[in-house]
Amino acid sequence: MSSMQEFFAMGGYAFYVWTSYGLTLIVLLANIIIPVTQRKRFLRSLALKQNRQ
Amino acid sequence: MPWLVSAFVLITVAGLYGGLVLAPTDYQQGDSYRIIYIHVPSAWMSLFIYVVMAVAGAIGLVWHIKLAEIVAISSASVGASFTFIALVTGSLWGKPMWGTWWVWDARLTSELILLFLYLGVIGLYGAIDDKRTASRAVAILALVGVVNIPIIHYSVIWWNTLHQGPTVTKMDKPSIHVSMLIPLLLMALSFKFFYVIAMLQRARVELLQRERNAQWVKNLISGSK
Amino acid sequence: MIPKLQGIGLSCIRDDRLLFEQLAFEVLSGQILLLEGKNGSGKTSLLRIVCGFRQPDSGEIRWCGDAVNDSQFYAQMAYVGHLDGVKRELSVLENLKIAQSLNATGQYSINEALCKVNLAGYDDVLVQALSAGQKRRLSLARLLITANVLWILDEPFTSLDKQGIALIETLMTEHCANGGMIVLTSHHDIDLNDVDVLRINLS
Amino acid sequence: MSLTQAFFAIIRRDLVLALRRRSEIANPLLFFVLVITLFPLGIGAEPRLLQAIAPGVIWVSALLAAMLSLDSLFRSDFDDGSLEQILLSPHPTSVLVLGKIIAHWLVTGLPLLVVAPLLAVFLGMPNNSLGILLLTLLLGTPVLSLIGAIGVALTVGLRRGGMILSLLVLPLYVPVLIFAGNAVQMASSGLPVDAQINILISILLMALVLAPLPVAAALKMSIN
Repeated sequence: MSSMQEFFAMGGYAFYVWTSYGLTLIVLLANIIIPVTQRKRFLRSLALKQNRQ
Repeated sequence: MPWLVSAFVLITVAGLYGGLVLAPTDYQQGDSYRIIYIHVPSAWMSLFIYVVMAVAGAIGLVWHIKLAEIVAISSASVGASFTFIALVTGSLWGKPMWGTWWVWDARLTSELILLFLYLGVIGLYGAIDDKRTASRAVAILALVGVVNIPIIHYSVIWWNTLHQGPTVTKMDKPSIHVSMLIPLLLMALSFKFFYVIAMLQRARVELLQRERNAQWVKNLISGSK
Repeated sequence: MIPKLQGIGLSCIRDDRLLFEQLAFEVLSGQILLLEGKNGSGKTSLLRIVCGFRQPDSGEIRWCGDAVNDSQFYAQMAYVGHLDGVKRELSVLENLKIAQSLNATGQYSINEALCKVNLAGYDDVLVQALSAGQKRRLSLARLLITANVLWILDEPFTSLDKQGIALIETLMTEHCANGGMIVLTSHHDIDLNDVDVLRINLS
Repeated sequence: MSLTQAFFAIIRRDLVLALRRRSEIANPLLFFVLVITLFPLGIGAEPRLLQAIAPGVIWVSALLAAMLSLDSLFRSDFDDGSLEQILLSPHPTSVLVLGKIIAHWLVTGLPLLVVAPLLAVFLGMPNNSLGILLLTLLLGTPVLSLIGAIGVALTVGLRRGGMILSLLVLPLYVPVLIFAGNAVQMASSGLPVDAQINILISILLMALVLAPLPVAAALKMSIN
């Protein structure tokens, strides 16, 4: 348990290290999620258009 | 694609485990140096992707290959993201080391300018309505940028050594222990995989938007209903 | 070499709309190609593809049987588009001199060309003082002072009066009689004797 | 006609046009002077402080003035169709465009050199650095025009090209700013500046040779 705590404490630099890793995770996730949702939304709008015709 | 993703996950987990758990604590910087495992690979990727973008742009420009055009512009946002990550992590690393969030360090300054270059590419692409024209514009700009980057980089380093002396180059360790180096290389590889995955996602959207009138898109829609 | 302009398998997509597809044409010396069609049917786009301003989405333009090579093709063609391409702050003479220095010298001198387009005596007048019709005629004078076989004209008759239209028709007939060729768009149907007029309707 | 004739005809044409329009010359120049006058007002007229920042201030203002003047490089030719005619010339577009850039620099860059000594006096720069300031301006401002031309050529067809233009162009101005600004600073402290000047010369030569190519390609793209 203490080793876990030590791991998360990062020798007192927890804030800097984990913020770095967290932000990176967020930015990288956004790079996947945004195009995927964009694609879905675009397909839906195209489908709507096609139905109208 | 699933193959790519699983390779990415595997390498990333290995890299992170190696970097965060196995690698020893640095005797000077403590554990804060562990930011290196994202900062340095991101900085590498930011340059690498710009070069890929310029090469793809050039191929698109010369041979009118649509796929190359799409690869070029799809790379831009991923590259900008890595540049951004390199900047922010550099700043987060700098705070405990230098005591301030921002130092006009050579690498950070170069990254900042590189970010502007990326934003210029993305902005220009967005500003031109006709996407084929926009791809050509982006390709020209990326090529100009790629010729300029070494000059900019060199000038910034030159300027930096002049104004601040060599004390701030803490980030560039002369020698690095193998147990620290291996995770670093793993993370670099992992980021490359990520780039390919993210770029392909974006490329799919681009392709779809450009070919919205093509038969395959219509089939896709009818198929999904 | 016999001048010949060919379009092969041309298609053009603009703003998501297919303007034309698999379009082919061939214009020989002495012929006129008239592009017809309603607004937005792609007439101007086709002209700009011929000029090399726009890449066709498929197909290609050939000059004398070869894929268009800029400097050789541009030395033999002249274009008058929607925009007159003359500078308002320069005089008529200055404008024509620029045109001349940018291109190979044609068969008429500047004075002769000005006479031909009824602008004799306007040499030193600034272009901003000219009427729209006069400006149009000035830009057409450019065709005469530079060496070219192929004329590409986008709506050459706009803002011209009856006389002006007749004038251009004479110039066009003359050009074709001398072995030239013309590609043009026009709302106004052209009626020329002794000239072989090909037509493409884009709508 | 020959390429040299065409090249000089373009330069002459643009100079005549600039003379007839006049404001094109005056505006960037006024801007340059104005921005520099604002600095002492903004940060106080302490002579030592002014002297320290003078090289940077003059160069940053020159950068902004050059950027402001860029729009006039191709704008009117684009709007009235002259650009189409230039592109349709059998001569290589890059050479003709180089003529336009040179004319533009003569009209907007060279005047900066004329007023720079005055501003150097305003900011209390030591006399021995004035020569270097002029030299860096002479070598640097043509680079600004050449690189800027790429940016304008890419954006001339856009309705809101102004914002994006600065984003495209300013990062590329960084090396000129660094080397020129630094040369002036070194010169004011009496240090040798050969290295900076040599680098500026090589940047200028490179820009002269390379920049016209992307400009020509970008104009072709913009005209479509």
